[in-house]
Amino acid sequence: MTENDGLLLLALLLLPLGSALLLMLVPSRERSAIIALTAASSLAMFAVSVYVFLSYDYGSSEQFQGVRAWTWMENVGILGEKGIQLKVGIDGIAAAMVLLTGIITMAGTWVSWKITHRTKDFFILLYILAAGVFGTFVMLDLFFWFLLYETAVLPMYLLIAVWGSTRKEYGAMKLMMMLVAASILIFAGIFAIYTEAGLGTFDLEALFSADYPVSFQKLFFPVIAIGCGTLGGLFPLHSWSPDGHAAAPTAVSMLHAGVLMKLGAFGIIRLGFQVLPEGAEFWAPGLLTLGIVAALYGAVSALRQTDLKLMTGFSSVSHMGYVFVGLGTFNAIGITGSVLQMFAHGVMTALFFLLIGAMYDQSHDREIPHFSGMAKQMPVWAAFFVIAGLASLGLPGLSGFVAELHIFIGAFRAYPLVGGLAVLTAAITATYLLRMFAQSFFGEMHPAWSGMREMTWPERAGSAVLAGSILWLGLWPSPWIDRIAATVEGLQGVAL
Amino acid sequence: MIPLENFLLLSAALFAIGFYGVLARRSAILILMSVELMLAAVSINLVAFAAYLDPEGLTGMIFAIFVITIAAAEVGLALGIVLRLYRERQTANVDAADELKW
Amino acid sequence: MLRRLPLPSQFDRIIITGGLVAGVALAPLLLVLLVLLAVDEITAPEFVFWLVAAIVVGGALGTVLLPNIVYAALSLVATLLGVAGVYLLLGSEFLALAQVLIYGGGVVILLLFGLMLTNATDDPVVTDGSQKPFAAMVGLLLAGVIIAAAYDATWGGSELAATSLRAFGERLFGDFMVPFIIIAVLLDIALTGAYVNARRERAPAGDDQEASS
Amino acid sequence: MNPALDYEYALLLPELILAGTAALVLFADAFRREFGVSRRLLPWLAVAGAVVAGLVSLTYAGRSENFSELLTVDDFTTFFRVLFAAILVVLVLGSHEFVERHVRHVGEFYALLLLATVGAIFMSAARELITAYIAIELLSFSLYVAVSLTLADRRSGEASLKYVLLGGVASAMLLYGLSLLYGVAGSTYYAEIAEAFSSGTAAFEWALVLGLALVIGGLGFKASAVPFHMWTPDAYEGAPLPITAFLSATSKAAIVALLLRVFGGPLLPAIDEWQWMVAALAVLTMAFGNLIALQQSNIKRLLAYSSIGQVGYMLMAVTAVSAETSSALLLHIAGYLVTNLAVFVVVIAVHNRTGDERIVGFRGLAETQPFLALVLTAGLFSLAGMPLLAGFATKFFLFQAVASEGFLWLSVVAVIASTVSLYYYLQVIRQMYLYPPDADAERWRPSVTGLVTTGGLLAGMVFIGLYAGPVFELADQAATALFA
Amino acid sequence: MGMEQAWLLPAIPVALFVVVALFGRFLPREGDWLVIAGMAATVVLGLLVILDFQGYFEGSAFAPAGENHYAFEWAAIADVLAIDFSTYVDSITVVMIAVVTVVALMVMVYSVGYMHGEARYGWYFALLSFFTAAMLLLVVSGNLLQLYLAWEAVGLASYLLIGFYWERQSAAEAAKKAFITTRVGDVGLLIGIILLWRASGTFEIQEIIALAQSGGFDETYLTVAMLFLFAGAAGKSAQFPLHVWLPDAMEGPTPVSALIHAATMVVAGVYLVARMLPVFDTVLVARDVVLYVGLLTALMAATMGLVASDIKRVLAYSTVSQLGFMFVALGAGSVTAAMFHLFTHAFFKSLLFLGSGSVIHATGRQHVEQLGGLWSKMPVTGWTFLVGGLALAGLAPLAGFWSKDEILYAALSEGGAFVYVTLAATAALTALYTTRLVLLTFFGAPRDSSAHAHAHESPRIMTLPLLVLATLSVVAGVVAFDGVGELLGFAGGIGYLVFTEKAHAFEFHPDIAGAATAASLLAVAAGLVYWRGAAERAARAQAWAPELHRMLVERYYMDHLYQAAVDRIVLGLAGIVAWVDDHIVNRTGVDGGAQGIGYAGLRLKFLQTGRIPNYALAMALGIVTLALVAFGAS
Repeated sequence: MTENDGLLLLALLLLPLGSALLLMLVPSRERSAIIALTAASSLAMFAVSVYVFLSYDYGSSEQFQGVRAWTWMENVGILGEKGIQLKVGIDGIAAAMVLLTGIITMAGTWVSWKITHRTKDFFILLYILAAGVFGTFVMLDLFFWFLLYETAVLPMYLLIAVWGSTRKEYGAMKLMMMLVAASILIFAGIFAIYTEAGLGTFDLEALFSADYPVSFQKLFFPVIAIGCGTLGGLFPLHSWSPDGHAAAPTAVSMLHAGVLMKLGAFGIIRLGFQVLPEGAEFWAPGLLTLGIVAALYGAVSALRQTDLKLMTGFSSVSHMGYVFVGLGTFNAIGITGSVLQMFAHGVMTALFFLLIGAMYDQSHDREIPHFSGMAKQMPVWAAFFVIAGLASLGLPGLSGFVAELHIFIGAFRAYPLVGGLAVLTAAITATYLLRMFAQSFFGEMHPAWSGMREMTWPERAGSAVLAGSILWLGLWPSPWIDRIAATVEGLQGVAL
Repeated sequence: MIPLENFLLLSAALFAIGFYGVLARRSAILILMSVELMLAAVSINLVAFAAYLDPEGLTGMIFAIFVITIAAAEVGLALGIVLRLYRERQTANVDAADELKW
Repeated sequence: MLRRLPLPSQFDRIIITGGLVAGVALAPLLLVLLVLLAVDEITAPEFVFWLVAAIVVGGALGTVLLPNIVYAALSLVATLLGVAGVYLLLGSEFLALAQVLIYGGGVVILLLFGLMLTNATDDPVVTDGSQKPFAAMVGLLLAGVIIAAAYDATWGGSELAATSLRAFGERLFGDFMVPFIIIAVLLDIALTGAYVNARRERAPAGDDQEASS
Repeated sequence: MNPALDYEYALLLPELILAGTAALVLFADAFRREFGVSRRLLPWLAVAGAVVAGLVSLTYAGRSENFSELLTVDDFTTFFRVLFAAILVVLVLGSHEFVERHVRHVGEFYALLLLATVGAIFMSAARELITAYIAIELLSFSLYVAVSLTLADRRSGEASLKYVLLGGVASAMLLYGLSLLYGVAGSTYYAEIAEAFSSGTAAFEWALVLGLALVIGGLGFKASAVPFHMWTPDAYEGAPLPITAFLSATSKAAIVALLLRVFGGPLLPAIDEWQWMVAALAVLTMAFGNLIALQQSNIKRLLAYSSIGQVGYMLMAVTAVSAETSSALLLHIAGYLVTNLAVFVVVIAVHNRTGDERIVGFRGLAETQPFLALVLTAGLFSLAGMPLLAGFATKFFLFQAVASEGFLWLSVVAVIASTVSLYYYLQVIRQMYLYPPDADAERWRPSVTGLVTTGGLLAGMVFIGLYAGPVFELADQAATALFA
Repeated sequence: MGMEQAWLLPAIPVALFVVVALFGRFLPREGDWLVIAGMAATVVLGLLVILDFQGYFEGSAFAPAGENHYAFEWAAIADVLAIDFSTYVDSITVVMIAVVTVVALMVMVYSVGYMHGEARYGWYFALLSFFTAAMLLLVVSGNLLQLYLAWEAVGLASYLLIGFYWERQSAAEAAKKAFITTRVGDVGLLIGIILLWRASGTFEIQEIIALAQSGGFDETYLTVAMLFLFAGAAGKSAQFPLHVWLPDAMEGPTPVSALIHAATMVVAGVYLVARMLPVFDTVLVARDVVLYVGLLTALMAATMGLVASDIKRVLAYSTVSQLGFMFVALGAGSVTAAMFHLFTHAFFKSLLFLGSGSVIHATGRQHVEQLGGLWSKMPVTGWTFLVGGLALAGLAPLAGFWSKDEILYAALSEGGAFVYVTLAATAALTALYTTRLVLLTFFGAPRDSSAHAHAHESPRIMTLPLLVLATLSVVAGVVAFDGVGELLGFAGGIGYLVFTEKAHAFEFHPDIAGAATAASLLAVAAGLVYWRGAAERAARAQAWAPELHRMLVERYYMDHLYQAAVDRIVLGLAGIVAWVDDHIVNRTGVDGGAQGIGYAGLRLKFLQTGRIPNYALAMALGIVTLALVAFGAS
């Protein structure tokens, strides 16, 4: 990746923001213009993210590539030299996350064309969200990193409360408040890190190489980890996730569960592992414990859920639990696995939400016991659902397995008992998913649903892209693993 | 010779009594009077300090004259508003003015 | 309008009663102070100070304690005059004069007008609020704290210096010209405020019509 | 020879212009029949005065001069002069329709605003306690009267009474405190007080601490710091909306300017004596303001409590006062003013139309009035410190600066408080976006001035939010002047 | 051409799966011909691999140790984790290749007739193709992870095929049960694999074996790891206590049962243990577990087979039982016997399933109570079924006889008398229920006249595979003898196919064989005498020992136990967790926290009384507090 590719990284931020601005200028009655604009911009984002992913050179010794910086403010007030820069650059982890965001944003855009209520406003908010997500992944300046991190949360309230369903106000408020409340800790962590480093700059690369006393690291790593972890659905601060996802409109659930939750885990790596490695090493077992508890807890809770989205929400909690298990192993395999899991879960859960949305738009019902034999009415839909479900339960050949395998191996390497529990969780996952399949997709079709139609073509296309990603990662994971592992091996203090 | 502390003592008493009046009285006009007591206490303080500690600058006395003036102006302004209260609620008791709360 | 003032029917009574009460209350103090003066425990200025202080504090207490609103107002007059006496003791004749003029001539009259216009004299007995105990507590604590602070401190000088009216005037109208001008504006504002609020509202037609024309 | 003639009165030109405009407005109003002047001219007169005053102030940039040892004209003063003039312009533009409808004494209204602004400027410029006090009273008196100006509303009189009576008590407290300070330090000039403290002439003893407590209490009243804030919600609710806005904008900024001047200057050597007091007030203020705001149903009252909460953040910066903190605080104030005015101008525009002060009165605004709803949403998000908008950047720097001074815990309290604040801001946003407008609600067009004002404020919010650099540099210059 | 191309074995069918699954409906006949052609090609390719392995192309040299390791990097992290895709061919592999490809081809051909006119016809063939691919990938895997991948893939194929008639709720439930039950075993398998990797750092089977043989593992650790591994094998091969899914799996189309649930997938567990047997040999405790689990399963399943009324279920119990036999052999350390029995069993059991499919196809009934008297109506089916049945009963000279003899021999020589006697008794039971099945199905008076009336022989395309398989069932045992193989032209004889370590010709053990045969004959005779084709007898058996009968019919109440465990314990636990999440984490923690803050606001706001004196008091208290604290502090 050359320095000029840094411009592409910037483009990842500017494309959605620019689209949102352009959309503001389009009259809301011009639906076709809105669709054309969003189609073009989503494709562009996807293309750029694929290019960025592929052009990340994992053989190079440069950990951060495509680094470009533009000075924003310096030597003013508390800021010293290079105080705040608009600095972009990615490592292998960010590269994978960028690709994930590109895929899901595109699919999310496509399925949102169904929305008829204030379409324009919806896309504006959605693209602000996307800009926040892309931006967080590519920023190498702590100020902008956090600004964009929060930007990703900002539009969430309106997106859910206006376009959502079931208990949407409650879900929206809860999600928003919990996430912003969690940011308190990140704020605290950032303030402390900046002060402790005493460099007068928010440049992340500079902050990575600054020296922090061990006691400081031990004190502030949990602050960062819990702050970011809440967005990642860390037990027991996960409860925004099922309610929020259940309430959110399709594309928002997709982006949120698919990408935004990953921001949390990404934040732990960026601010926790990369800035405070010794703190991370000290607290890794704690992270691991919470992770395995979340994995089991989410899976077991999901067994009892009857609302399809709630079930998926708890499933997300469980799968994000794996991510924390992987991080907590504090060895290269486990952490690589957890980044893989971030990608795998992102794609898979986005597909879930897409499909649930496709059905809910017609049925306005998500209670699993109310359905049966849906595969007859909507075979393509059911097929995609089964693919997503199988990926979720860790079937080899699909994305989930690759990720989980690495996490299991990492966990066994560090703590065999935890590894065993993690594998067991996969069996529980199989149980609730297969129960749901047997109940809802198979068996006699309930006549009440005879009016259901197959998915629309944009939905099919979106599903196909996501399912394709699931298969690609599942069958040939090297492109991901090479990039991620190259970065993970470079993390300070991480065991091989 | 009178020690400075005597004046401060007097002023403290006056200030505390005035504050008591503000807190204990219900008539708006009496509250105003109590405020006047507090301001008088301030003036005594200022003049005493000026006379004892700052005989060249006399800033305290200047301060005091401003305080007296402002106190007078405040009485005028406040009385106008008390009259409005009376006109609107037929009483000058401050307890009547509790529509705005919580 | 004047007929509604408590004059003259109640005035004599108030003066006589007030004078008597004050006399009775002050007499023992006067006696004690005279004795002290006689045995040279206190100097003459101190004698005057304590006398004035007694009037000030007594008047203040009367203002905040007397149930009759008119009596309270008259006690205030005593206090304010006493304060003028304090200024004299401190060697500031100008301030004493200003105090008498502004308060005696302005503020008290204004307050009496206020009493009259709010018909306080129809029902001169005012009740105190229910938070009187708190008020007493706060007052005592505050007095204690301030007195403690006053005695704890080591104040720079202890000599009462003579002040010149000329120096005072030059400072006031020289260095403090700008604040002085601001005070003028401030009085104007107060006047506006009083006028706007105190005057009886006219029927809400005339001005609005004009405004929309 | 009268020494007064020696002073360079030109230094006070902006204030003279403002005061002169006030006189002109009053005059024009009083003799409007004779001169055939429409009342609609008055706001433009005020705006013109403010614009000229602001422009004139700009010419003092970079200078640092004294007026009779009482006032300073430096970058700090210039910063606030321009800021206050700008507030006046925005406020008058955003509210002249409201004033036409709801305020009887239009001339007095604008004159009071102009004079209050003069008071505010003097507060930021004062370098002597008497002057500072007089400036405070000039501002306060103007506001006492202004609050009472909606004659048709009983609440207006009540609010004014509360304000003026409690203001008197607070003044007495402040004065008593100042008198003690005067006694301890032997002077009312900032420079001499600082000299007295740093050279050890003045002893750090109970009298000083008591004086500081009383001063903080008295100023805390003006700044609406808990527990001296009690008048605030009532006065905000009772006052005409533009005055509410003025209270939460100019009045707040002016008192903060004064606090910075006083606590960052003469009282800085005594920082150990007062720091904890201000910190305690800051915490209390943030907590109370934001918690009580959660339970409000009237938009004015909500904004009142919210502005109390905002004062907490500013007091926090005063606690950790230093050149860096001050520059961050000034930046924050600039951002806060833009944001706050945006919110108020929209509220004024809506209230002007609907006459509804309840939060539910904003129901469906997103459909009837999308642009105003957008601006209000942006403003509220910015107040809550959400990104892309001024609030995030300025709060970030402010809190970071405070944390860097060793008050990380205070920053964290502030972040928690602003998180709580998000909840009640969302309640307003919820009404606008989630519910349809009442059936009889009509679509209406806001006035051109309203649109221009809100649009400008929105642009300002986004500008500061995304590129605070230029403003930050100005703030930094001002703060540097303060600590020079 | 040969072993190097072993990877093509799975590649061909999986490519066909993709083509047919996606584009099948655009092809004539939904693409079944494509699948069958591909399968035929695979059979040829498999044959080439076998011949290559036999050294056919390398002159006449006997080279049984031949293997092929072809690796392709799949995932790697630094030097710590390397996951390759590799193929490995040895004697066990070639047996499996032979079995899988041949049976798969037969089943596909048969299915053309059996599935004619069904909905999702093309999808069915695609799935068969997918299954075959996965199974072949499994058997050629050189490393455990790849094996696990294929292992799960065959599970998926099984799931989809059991649930092929997903409109039937019972099919959906059975599919779910099969998947979840095997999944439980797979958890063990994966744990076992990772445990082995943890100690050895590799997934390559041969490296692990080498390490184990050189004593590179801690013995206890290795025992635990192998037991976990065996759990996976037990799940897939339906061994106690994970056997419950297999009978239910008969909800799938009958040819599927023949292919997956008789001949191929269910023997994956046997294959796995056989493949890893050198490691088991180093930890005998684990090997004994294999033996006794196999023994218990064999006996239990055979008794359940005695009372089942559904033809396919009887066959399913029989399969479970026969798999138990194979595990006994493995537990006794005889790969030879196990693989031999696997080989013969594949042919006769798939024959039996296809035969039962033919019956079901003809009559639409599958309960023996509703059948009977079909011998004359369906001669080909009847004869071939009889051949299969006799082979299963282990009567000479059919295939089953030879392999069972080997197992009994191994059991006696390694396991001792108890194992031998139990196993022989089980063999007798096998003969007994086989007799019952054949008699009740084909002889006696028809018990459902309408079904009987329009019963007819199946079409040629279905009977042809029956005949082929019947032939194999007859001869498959004999080919084990050296002479036969040499007659066919194989160097060293075909019997060497199943030798793993040393050249060892099959030996006939007349004493053991005789005893077992006698027992089986006795059982057949008893069955003939007892049932003689009368259904009422079955009822009488029920009356004779109702408790016992009921216990057998209810499969020793194992399903009830599991159901209760799932309902009570798992779902109960889930209920508790869900309750905790809702009430404690969510309502108390999150909502409660928020409400608490709101409540604080509500309380606090009443401090704002609206009264001036109160406000002033607040200010006064503020000042006094500040002053007092300050005074107290200094």
